[in-house]
Amino acid sequence: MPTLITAIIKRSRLDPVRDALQEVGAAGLTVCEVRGYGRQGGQVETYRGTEYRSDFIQKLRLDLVVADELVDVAIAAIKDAAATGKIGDGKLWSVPVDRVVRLRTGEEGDEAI
Amino acid sequence: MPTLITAIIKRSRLDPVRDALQEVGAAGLTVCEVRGYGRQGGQVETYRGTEYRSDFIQKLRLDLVVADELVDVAIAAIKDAAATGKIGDGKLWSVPVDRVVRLRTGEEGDEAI
Amino acid sequence: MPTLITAIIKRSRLDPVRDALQEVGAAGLTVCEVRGYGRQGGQVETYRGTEYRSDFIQKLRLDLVVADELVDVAIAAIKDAAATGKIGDGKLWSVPVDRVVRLRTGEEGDEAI
Amino acid sequence: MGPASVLWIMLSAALVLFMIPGLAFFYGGMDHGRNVLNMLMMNFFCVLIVPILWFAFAYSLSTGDGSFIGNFKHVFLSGIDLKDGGATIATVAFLAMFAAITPALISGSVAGRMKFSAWAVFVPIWLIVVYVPIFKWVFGGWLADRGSLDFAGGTAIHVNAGAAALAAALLLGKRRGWPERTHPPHSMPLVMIGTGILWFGWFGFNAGSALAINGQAAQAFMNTFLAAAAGGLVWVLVEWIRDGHATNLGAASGIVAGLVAITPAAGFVSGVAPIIIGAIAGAVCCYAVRIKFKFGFDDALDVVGVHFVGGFVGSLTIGLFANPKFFDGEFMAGLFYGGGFKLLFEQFFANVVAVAWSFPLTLVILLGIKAVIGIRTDPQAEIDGMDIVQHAEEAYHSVMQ
Amino acid sequence: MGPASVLWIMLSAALVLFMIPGLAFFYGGMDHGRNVLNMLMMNFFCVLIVPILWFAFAYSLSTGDGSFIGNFKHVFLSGIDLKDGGATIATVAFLAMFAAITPALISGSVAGRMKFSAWAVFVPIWLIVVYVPIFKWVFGGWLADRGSLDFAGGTAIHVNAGAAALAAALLLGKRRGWPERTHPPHSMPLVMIGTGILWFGWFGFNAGSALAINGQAAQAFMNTFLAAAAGGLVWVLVEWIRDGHATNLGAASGIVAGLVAITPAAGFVSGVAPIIIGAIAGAVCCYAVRIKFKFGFDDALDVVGVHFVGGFVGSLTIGLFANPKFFDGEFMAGLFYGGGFKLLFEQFFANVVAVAWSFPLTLVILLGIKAVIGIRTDPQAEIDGMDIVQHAEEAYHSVMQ
Amino acid sequence: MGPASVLWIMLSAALVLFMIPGLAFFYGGMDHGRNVLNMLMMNFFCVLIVPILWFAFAYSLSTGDGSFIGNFKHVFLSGIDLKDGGATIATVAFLAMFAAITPALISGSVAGRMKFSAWAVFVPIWLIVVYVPIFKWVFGGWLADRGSLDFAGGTAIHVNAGAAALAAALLLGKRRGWPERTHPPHSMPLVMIGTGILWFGWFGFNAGSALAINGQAAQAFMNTFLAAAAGGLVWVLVEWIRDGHATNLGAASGIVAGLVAITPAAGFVSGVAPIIIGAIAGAVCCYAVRIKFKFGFDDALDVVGVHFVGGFVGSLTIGLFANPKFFDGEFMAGLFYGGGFKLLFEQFFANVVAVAWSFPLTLVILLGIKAVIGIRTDPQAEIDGMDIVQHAEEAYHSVMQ
Ligand SMILES: Nc1ncnc2c1ncn2[C@@H]1O[C@H](COP(=O)(O)OP(=O)(O)O)[C@@H](O)[C@H]1O
Ligand SMILES: Nc1ncnc2c1ncn2[C@@H]1O[C@H](COP(=O)(O)OP(=O)(O)O)[C@@H](O)[C@H]1O
Ligand SMILES: Nc1ncnc2c1ncn2[C@@H]1O[C@H](COP(=O)(O)OP(=O)(O)O)[C@@H](O)[C@H]1O
Repeated sequence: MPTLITAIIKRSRLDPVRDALQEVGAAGLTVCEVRGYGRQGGQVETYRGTEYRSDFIQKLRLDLVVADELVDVAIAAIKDAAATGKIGDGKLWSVPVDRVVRLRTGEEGDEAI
Repeated sequence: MPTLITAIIKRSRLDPVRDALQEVGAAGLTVCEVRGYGRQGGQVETYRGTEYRSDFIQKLRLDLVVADELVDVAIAAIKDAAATGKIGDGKLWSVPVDRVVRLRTGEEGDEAI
Repeated sequence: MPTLITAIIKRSRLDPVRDALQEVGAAGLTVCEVRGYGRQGGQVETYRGTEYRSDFIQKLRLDLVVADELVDVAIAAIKDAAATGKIGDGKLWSVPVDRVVRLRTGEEGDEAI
Repeated sequence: MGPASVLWIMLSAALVLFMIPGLAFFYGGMDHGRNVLNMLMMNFFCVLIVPILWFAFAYSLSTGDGSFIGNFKHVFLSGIDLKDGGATIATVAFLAMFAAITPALISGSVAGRMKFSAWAVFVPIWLIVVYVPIFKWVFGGWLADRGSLDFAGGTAIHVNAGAAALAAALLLGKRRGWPERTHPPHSMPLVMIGTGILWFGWFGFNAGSALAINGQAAQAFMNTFLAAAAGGLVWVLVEWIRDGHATNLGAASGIVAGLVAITPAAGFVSGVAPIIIGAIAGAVCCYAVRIKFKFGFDDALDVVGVHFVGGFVGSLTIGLFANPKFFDGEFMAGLFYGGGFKLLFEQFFANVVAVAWSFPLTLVILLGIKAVIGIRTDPQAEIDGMDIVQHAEEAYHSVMQ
Repeated sequence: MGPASVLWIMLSAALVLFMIPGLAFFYGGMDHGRNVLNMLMMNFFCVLIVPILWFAFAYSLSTGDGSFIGNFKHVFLSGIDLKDGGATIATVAFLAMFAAITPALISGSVAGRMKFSAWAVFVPIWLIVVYVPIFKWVFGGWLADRGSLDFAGGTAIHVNAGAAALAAALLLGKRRGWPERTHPPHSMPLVMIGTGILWFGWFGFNAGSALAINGQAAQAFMNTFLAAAAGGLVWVLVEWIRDGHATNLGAASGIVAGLVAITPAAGFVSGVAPIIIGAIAGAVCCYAVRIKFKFGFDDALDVVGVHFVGGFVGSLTIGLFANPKFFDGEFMAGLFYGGGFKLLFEQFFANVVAVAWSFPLTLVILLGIKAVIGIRTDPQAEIDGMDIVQHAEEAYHSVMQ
Repeated sequence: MGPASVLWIMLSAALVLFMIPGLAFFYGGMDHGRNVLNMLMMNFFCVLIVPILWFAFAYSLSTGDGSFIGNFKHVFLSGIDLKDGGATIATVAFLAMFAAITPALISGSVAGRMKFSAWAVFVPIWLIVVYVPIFKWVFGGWLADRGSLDFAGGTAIHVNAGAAALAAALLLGKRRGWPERTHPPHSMPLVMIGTGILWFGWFGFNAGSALAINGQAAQAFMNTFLAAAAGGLVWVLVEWIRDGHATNLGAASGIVAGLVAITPAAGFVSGVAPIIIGAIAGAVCCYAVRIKFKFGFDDALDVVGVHFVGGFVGSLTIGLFANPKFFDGEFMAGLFYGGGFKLLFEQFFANVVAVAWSFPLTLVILLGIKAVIGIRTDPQAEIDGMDIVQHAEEAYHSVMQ
């Protein structure tokens, strides 16, 4: 059964993560600009001399559906490429998927990924 | 059990897909601007005479929770309305959902959709 | 097993919801600007004297992974904080999650949340 | 001509040049975010090609003794020197800006579907075939001789460009999804930046058309100011009463409508007339922008509703308000100043002539271009965006890129 | 008056007009993305309604022999002709721009919560009741007769508008969530576009106030330039030392603070004085923008901290630096130029008078409007955005629309 | 000097000031969305610090009898009064704007990686060490005495700044990811706003350099207009033919290239020459912006490709087209006007001298700053964005904030 992997990563890690995924054969993915709230805390900005904390930090969200056998390697690849070791590197979670369809052809399942 | 259908579609297919979904009775949905990476490859742009490939193509992400009995028709409706037959039409996947809540009323399950 | 809660809320309810979640101990979350289509209908705008309906209303999408024991309180907290009682307050759904990883450390499961 | 007048003409030329980016932002902000660069490019292109043509021969063709067309005496500005302290050179530059902005006005009606190559061919041909003759007739030819008045280009510029815009919109056909789908402005701040620049530059456009610094220039300045304010105010009030909301786009559109309407009249009217002219234009154009829905032509950014209608209305009002006594001028008086209907008729006639020349010839030019290279983009450009398909660039790039 | 002077006044009028969109972008960029159009509209509205009133009777009321108020001799500009080569007409237009921008300044303090209908009623009433008398006193009435100086509107414009802004902020109350939540500028580039236009236009504002092209105009130009630079530089340095960062908004605010402060002094000081004045304004305003947190009034975009404080400080510095010898002028000398404390006192007195007139009357006007139609939007507008609720439009539309 | 000339110089000064925000938007739009404020700040900073220095002593050092350097006679503008009707004061302000924009030009090459503190130190030092001497030599020193010509700053400004930009790019090194990753402009509309302002302001830059209102000013105006149009047109045509697309950035770049190239020549050439000069610049610069890829120096926004190359080319063309007869002027004739190769050589020589002074001294200054406080930001700033790390602010804030 294919699995949906969702990863929240730092803005600057997109290219390495994409390259790493490509290498392990998980080429398709969808990216979205998001803002994250977590231990990292916000970033401090100033506004006319008043400091304030912008609570939500820019992150990227990656969604990719991968075939069952690729899940572990894909997760490992993301982990390696996304980690900088500093707080705020992000989270990853995976969810099993019922159906996957390629809209162009109607193919389903692993074919569709 | 309700199901979450996520579809990545071309920017220009939003109106047809929404209409098709409405026809089959799946009226609520949430849209998000995303960028996709897949077989389609990127689009070629120029910057002061230098061509470069913008790897990520603008797509829309649709999320809709539908009642069990609607899943197949909804997917079929999306498939029909989103497909142009050209590469890059996008993907669709579905995930079973534990709970659905309408925040306004607290209704749960199929009532909440 | 951790659960992924996704909530679509009104733009103005972000701060209350975040505060409510923090109080129940669900501190991490990821936010995304989305547009929603539902019973609320669109908002009416004018363009050179022509009224038109902008079908999709700005909403925020919150994704948070929470440990099993927190799911119910987290959902209750969101429900309380997001509801204004007016149409368009939004939806919430939850999906069980296979794996969660903190990218920085590689921790998995509840540790990673 | 004194140095202050030379300065004024030069400065006015710079102000009119600045209007072209202003127009580009006004239009570009109103257009869809994936077509904005195409819109900007259509406008900027005018100010790249037209100056060269103007210098080469269009200026010469637009001036001189003839009643219908000029001559080739000043091709490449030959025969023009600096002995007059730069007055002629400054005037040539000033007029070049007018020539550049006129085709730019048309771009608003063809937004979102015209091939850029077709536009690039259209502009120079249209300039020579349509603009140059009308300019000559109105500012120093047979229409002027009959007594019709056009201070800064109501007939020669706005009505002319508006008629051409109608022809182009008809020939190009509707955009995909029009009129069912409304395309709201992708960036209203950009529209307002354009509006601010346009108003600022229009002082050069109108007051500069006195071609000297004198009382007429000052009155034209005042008129430009008052008409724009009145146009914006009335448009906003109409909206407020009719729709329940006063909008920014309404204010901007009304300002432009007022400016368009006062353009032909700026150096001929005085007192409360500019306010009346601006107010009429604001009210009329506020309704005229809906005509396109009635008749089903996709004049995307309302060149017809604002420039054609506003220019025509403004031009007619000269027939009512022209006040030669105030200016100590030798032009006919309007109806309200004891001149009878004569001027009103000439105003009407001159504009009809401009339309009768501009509309069919624009059709012919575009049909010719259509036959050779086509005028409409392939449908994919309308879907993916004119910017990426036609210019291989996108207006905005996010952090992901 | 020579043609060059007429030209200079006209040009300055155009520059001041251009400042109004500039101010709109400066404020609009700082405001939240869902309130930006409301901000723009409040500013543009001033330049739609004020010119009409100015033409109709406000100009006439602001000028003439009286010491307290003008008369109705020039209503609808009657009696004004072009025999002076346009000098009077140009001056009327120039002054109209001042009248338009002054209420616009106030809009910054009421951002994000004032009913647009209330604003639309407030502007004309405030213009007549508050602006016109103060203008008359300062520029040709009893305050001027006492010897107080205001070159381009420190007292009549900035202190006046700043006092009104304070009154308005107090009466309207705080925005939802203020001061716990900071609303950072939705578009700093828009703020900087506004800043650039403001600085550019301010040359017309200040140097144009010489109402002629002469040495005083040139020195006012130079002073405007130096004070803005010094204001921006000092604000940025204070930030850098205090907060560890030099910000764009700091540079922009300091430039504006310097410009505000030099406005009353521009034609009276010379040498290093403009730099000192600008520097003082930069430093003082950089701290003054925090007062609102201390006293808990929600002056949203710091009209008080920048215009009131900057204008007051600038006005007082005239009492120190006024240098009649340099200008060969007939005004009192400042303390440092042998004039003693007399001028300093008169400067203080004039500003106190302006505040004593502006602040309570603004309160009264707004209380009146509040009683009749209300002044604050319903809370939903603050949540959903002023733009959509009040104007039925949104500033930006994405590809989805 | 008549009042019209004083007015013209003042107005030109205001126009050149306006170019600095224009340049900031041109560069800032091209930069990444998380570095745009840093870009704006580098430009605005120049116009905060340079005026003060200019006033204090740099003006005095730049003028006077010496052949190599001025003197301290006019420090703090001492000895300058208003007896000449403001002519000198206006000229000092005009020249101050030139001094402010020259270092600003350099900022384009160091985009995205230079410490702002280093920039803040660099600008004043560079101004005194590099700009002031070259300015003196070119406009009233030994290079001018040899007969080389520079009307508005091709050698003194564009070639000078371009050489410094190359030095800075080499010393700073490449940005992270360059050249593998292309950073497309984050906002093309902002680039086009900058372009519009630049072209508008450049009329003051070039025509104002006549330092009087006369035939030469008018011809400089016309040349500025035609060269910009030709530059933009040719760049766009080259792109169209070569790449298959005409782009907005191409049009903007070509306009700027044409403007740069005509700058030194504006008051010396006439007829078709400006079109040829603009066209050459458009074509050459369109290819020159690729040199950096070949030689591997990260001149981020193409200061070398546009300003150095455009300025050099324009400066050389004076040696071909200089036409003293047309201007009734006392300068050498170019090759095509019977002057032989003498002027061409002097033009070449003057530019080589400028490079020989600017390039190594810029290196030395930056090496000094590097040794003391460092010149490159820490890598995190390149990742997280210069705006947040260096200025603690972000350019855009969304609804979430
Ligand atoms: N429980 C969660 N559910 C969803 N997203 C989360 C959760 N916790 C963190 N995130 C996302 O991951 C990002 C990084 O998390 P954070 O706690 O700041 O640091 P770390 O990655 O080191 O744990 C956050 O900005 C947020 O977008
Ligand atoms: N495995 C995947 N997981 C998530 N999204 C995907 C995946 N593969 C493709 N996509 C999304 O679908 C879009 C279209 O996919 P693509 O491979 O380009 O063409 P096609 O739709 O014809 O298969 C991509 O741009 C991306 O957004
Ligand atoms: N079935 C659904 N699937 C996904 N999102 C939905 C669904 N129904 C509604 N939504 C989201 O919730 C928002 C609010 O829903 P709506 O029907 O307008 O009102 P209410 O929240 O009162 O039910 C919508 O704008 C949309 O974003």
